[in-house]
Amino acid sequence: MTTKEPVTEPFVERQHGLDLLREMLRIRRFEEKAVELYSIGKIRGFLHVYIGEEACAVGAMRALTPEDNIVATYREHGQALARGIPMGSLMAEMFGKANGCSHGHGGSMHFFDKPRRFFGGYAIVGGGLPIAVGLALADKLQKRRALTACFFGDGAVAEGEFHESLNLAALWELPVLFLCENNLYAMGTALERHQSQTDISLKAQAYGIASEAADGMDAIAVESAAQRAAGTVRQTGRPFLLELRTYRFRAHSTADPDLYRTKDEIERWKKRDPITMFEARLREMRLLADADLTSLEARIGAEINEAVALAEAGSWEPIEALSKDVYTT
Amino acid sequence: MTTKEPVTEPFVERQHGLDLLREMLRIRRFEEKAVELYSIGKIRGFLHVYIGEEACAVGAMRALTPEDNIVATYREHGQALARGIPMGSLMAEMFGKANGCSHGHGGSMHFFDKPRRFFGGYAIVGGGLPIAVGLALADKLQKRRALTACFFGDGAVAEGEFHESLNLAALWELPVLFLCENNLYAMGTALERHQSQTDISLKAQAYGIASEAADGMDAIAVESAAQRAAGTVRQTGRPFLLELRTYRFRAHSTADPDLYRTKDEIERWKKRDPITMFEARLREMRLLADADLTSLEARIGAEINEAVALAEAGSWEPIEALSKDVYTT
Amino acid sequence: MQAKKMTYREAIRSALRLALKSDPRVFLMGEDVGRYGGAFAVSLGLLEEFGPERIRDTPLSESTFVGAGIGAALGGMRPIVEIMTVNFSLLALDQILNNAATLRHMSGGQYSVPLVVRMATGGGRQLAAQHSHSLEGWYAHIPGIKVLAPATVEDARAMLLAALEEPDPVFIFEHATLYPLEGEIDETAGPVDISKAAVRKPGSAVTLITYGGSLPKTLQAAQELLKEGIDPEVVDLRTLRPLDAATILSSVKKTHRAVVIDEAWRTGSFAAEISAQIMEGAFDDLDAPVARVCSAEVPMPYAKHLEEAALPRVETIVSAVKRMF
Amino acid sequence: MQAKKMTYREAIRSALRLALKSDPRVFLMGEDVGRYGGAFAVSLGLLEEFGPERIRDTPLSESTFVGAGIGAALGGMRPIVEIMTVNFSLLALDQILNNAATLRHMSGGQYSVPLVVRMATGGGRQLAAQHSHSLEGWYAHIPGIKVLAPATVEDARAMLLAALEEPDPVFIFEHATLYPLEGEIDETAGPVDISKAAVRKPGSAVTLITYGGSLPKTLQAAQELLKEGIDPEVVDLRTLRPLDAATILSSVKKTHRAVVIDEAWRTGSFAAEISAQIMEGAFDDLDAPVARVCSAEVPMPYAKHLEEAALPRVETIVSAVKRMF
Ligand SMILES: Cc1ncc(C[n+]2csc(CCOP(=O)(O)OP(=O)(O)O)c2C)c(N)n1
Ligand SMILES: Cc1ncc(C[n+]2csc(CCOP(=O)(O)OP(=O)(O)O)c2C)c(N)n1
Ligand SMILES: [Mg+2]
Ligand SMILES: [Mg+2]
Repeated sequence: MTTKEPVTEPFVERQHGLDLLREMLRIRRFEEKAVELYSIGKIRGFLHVYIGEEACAVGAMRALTPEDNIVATYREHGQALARGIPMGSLMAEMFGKANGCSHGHGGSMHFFDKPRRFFGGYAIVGGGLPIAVGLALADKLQKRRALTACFFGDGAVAEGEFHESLNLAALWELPVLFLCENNLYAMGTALERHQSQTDISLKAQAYGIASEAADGMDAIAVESAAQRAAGTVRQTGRPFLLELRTYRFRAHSTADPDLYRTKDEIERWKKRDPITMFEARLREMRLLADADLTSLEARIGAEINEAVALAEAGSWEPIEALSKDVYTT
Repeated sequence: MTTKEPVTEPFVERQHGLDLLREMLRIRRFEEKAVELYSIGKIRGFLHVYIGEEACAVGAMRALTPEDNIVATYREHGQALARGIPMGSLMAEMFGKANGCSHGHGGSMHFFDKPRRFFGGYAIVGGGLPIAVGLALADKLQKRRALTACFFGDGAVAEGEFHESLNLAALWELPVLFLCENNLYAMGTALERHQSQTDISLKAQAYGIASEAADGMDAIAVESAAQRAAGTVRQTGRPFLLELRTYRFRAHSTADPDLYRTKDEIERWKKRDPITMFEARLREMRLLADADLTSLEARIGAEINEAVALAEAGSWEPIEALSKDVYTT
Repeated sequence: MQAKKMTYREAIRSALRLALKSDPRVFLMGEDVGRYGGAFAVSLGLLEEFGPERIRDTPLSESTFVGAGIGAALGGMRPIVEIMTVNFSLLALDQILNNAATLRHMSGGQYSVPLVVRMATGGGRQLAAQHSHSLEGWYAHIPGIKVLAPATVEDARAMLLAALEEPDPVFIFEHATLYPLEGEIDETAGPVDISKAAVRKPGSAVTLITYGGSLPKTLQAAQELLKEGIDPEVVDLRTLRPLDAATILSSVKKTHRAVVIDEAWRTGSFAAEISAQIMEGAFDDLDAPVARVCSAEVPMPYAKHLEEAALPRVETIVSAVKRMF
Repeated sequence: MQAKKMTYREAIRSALRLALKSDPRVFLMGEDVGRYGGAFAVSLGLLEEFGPERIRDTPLSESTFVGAGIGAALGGMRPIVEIMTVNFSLLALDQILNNAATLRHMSGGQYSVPLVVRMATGGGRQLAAQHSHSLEGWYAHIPGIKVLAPATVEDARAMLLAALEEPDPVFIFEHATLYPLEGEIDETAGPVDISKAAVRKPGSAVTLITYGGSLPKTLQAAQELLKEGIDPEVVDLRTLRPLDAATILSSVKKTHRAVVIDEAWRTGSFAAEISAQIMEGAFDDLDAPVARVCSAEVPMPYAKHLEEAALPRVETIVSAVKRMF
């Protein structure tokens, strides 16, 4: 079904709420640190931060099991952390160190982690969707009971591979959970300037795929929508398109002057900051006290410091190893 | 709107009926001759015949003006003839002669005719759609009052370019008449084995494009649907998707053993032969007498003989001219 | 040794059947590989024998079914993807260059992509400008993949078996004019060593270097030249990437002359790479500059006489060689 | 002559503005060329100056907006299409090779495609394996198109103006590291002759042949070599297709030695073509085999030290030259 308006959800019990908050905060603080480290040249290349969108990865990831596969984009710090890849190996990767999750070969855009079935951040927009379809096909053929979660942005919806992949996944009845993080912009191009039909979840009908749209600024809404969606995929073995309506608070990347949207618009959205909103709700419900938050921040701060220390301590891959992993043999 | 069931149409007056019949017969006889000439090696390469689908090109072409642009596929003999490209220049092209419509460079799959704004037969499936979008963009920017008719098959609907082109045409409000000749097969792959959602006209909704489906075996139904569709495009300046439901009586190409469908299925469809059905209707209505048909066939026979003679008489491009048209300068 | 007469097409099918029988992870997907039997009838009968789960007809979605092949390989399968022809492979080139070829290195060695992609290549059938490309040279430029071009019935079978033992993506280019080629082969034979080029005809006067669809023409040219007292050695590259430079160089060091025959357009052809490597590895042994016989730099015309004029021919090979003496 | 200081980026913008002002058929389309101002800020301000009809932001649909550029050219316009980077151009390669490059020949000369496509190319910015390609050599293989690679601020402007006078498709490769490059140029100057390579530094000992992003490195290497008493001539190809072989050969005939510097992966690089053409055209003039300095054959790693190790560098150019003496 397609719901244009986000479904509103009953609220949660304490531990659950604190877990969601902690995961969102870990991402927020990690990326704030990354931006700082980028500015002093410790991190290079492209850096696409997820700040403002944390509820999407955190909420969605809770619907997945360790057996499920994940395909992400170049804006994947959030997905990687929410999936449980140690912060240190991510930070080391962004430093380009050998102890990074991709041995320094990938950087911010290309996190990989085999033990956690994290099949990578893909930097060609739309390029991850066919990979996800193939992973799901492999599972189906091997009778593995797992689904493949495929993250992509609203901009990817315009690419031909979106169309081809949804058709193939539906045609072959493959367990793919398509997760569209619709932050209303593809770089500087607003949704209404790249989509003739701006309701992305509605596009699923063209493939006979079930879909839903959820409030991507609300971790609880995302989580329960993801639970429903993942449930459907597991039950039916068919794909599902879940659109998460969210917003990017920072520029597209460290290279983006952000000229294409008004400060107003950004400020309006910041009023819906997934973390502060969620904090407020927890407080209202008396599920969160100042002390909790302080200790939470403290623990996260410590984790980040360790991560940076680990990255700093990491060694560089020897130059002789340059061509090591081009071929397996 | 989307109509799953073909709209039935009021019938026509005599001259109109005879014109439609003549155009369909011209295509049928032309291709029967082409197949014969292929078997004796006069024509080579790929030969994709349109036999059974004649009502589509003939009906649709009547909704177009000389100012409109046409983009076709490798199965374009019907479109080329219905557009009024002289039979001789088409036959000569298939012979590979210098007097062919593409100077023997294109063959059966690549007919071009500038005076008639026939922008070519495209042999990469889906490859013509972006070209059509661009032609319509050029017209819009130049304030030319014309539309671009883009023919493609059901198989092309699976390609990413279908998705990208419909989105762009709708997004930029371009006058493209997308004409999908749905003959239920992409080579040997049946519609239900290549599309998860087999109602092609319905897919237009994903782009906010108006659409309709018509009976592609009925020239009158096609013509009036095309008139409605073209009218909408001219009025609104926006694209329209017209699905023509038809069937290919012959194999996909001269190389196809046609193993993937039953004789039964083919025979059932042949009962709906667009030409014999139409003849019968004309007779019922007393609009067609045996004499008319005999003279019609006679004139077409003569036209074909002249075309073959012209092709035979045509000269070969000199080998020195091989690299002549690679660059304009 | 069970000598058996079969065509190049049947030899590929024989390897496909063996792989499908012996490895449950193997499956074949591509446009019309099932019900149609394959555009070139390579997979004819396999759907009936192995069923629709393992012989999968795909929609026209090159980028996605190739990408799905990559994903399935990551997921533990051993996919064989058929792209109907190289002309359509451009639609999948992003998946090939940016994903298949990079994943192992980019992931720091965590993931391999054991994928085999087969496609028909080449011209000579009057299919005109959009259906006659020879782009295997482009593929040979890509680190992270291997590129094979079997030119004989035996290699058609044995090189596919070898490809299926590779842990990394392998691209096999089958020249469309070779499918009907007949030969006697051992159907019980296993894979061949794809790291080695093959000397198809020993000789002393000049080294003719070629691969795939140009091998028959080159061997014919060699016979013509013999009649005229020139005894050429013919080297079939077999594998374009990684290239067996050693075999090329040792032949050239013996003959002191080389002509490269390649159906691709001359400028930027793989023949240029061969020429450059001979320059780099055997410069002092050369009695004459390495020559290239390639296709004319034009989109392929439909007309027979024009297409013939555009492609390498026995006569053009022969005269290129004679110009060296 | 109105000498004006500007960057490579601004020089392109200057040509774009001139074209948009002087020819109503000209329009620019591509991802983020409008509101964002261009991924490399090349088109910054043009939307405000020329409006959304002529500065068109496109969706992420490379194949379709390039194809639409071809169609618009057929329809009488003079489109300039910006593909953000060469890495994404693979998605449009089918439209480029099968349509843009073939239409004129395939239609028997009835239609021309006056299209200009610009894209950033190259590595060196730690963007890793999917964002660091140098594929202009592939484009130079395609008959029916022209391929330009301006390496100076002056050429960035004048070669774009020249491209807009061509009746056929022209592809312009702008190395991303050149955009901030500064130079003094004549902003009133017209197009340059794109059929000619340029000798950027005359010399006598060896010919260094390069283009685009490798020119600055090569000129630096030339200075290093001078200090060591080796005086190289530096040839900037400027146009890869059609290639100005005459300029290359006359230089090599003078210096008797050549090194080709090309950021592409070595095997199948355009450098191989240059080497082959020198072999074919100046074999007897060579005192040493032509050498190539290219990128290591690996997907580009993110880590700075690894990327540097993979790319051609001043030191590697210098040592390649010294090995020749
Ligand atoms: C095929 C392709 N074209 C262009 C780009 C350049 N680019 C990188 S991100 C991006 C915008 C993508 O937007 P979206 O999919 O909404 O993801 P978001 O960045 O908003 O998370 C573009 C155009 C690319 N990486 N790949
Ligand atoms: C991109 C691409 N892939 C594959 C082919 C090979 N091929 C030629 S026609 C065809 C089927 C097309 O079916 P459809 O679009 O329905 O047109 P029809 O032949 O039925 O008129 C295929 C697969 C091609 N020409 N282009
Ligand atoms: Mg977005
Ligand atoms: Mg069809």
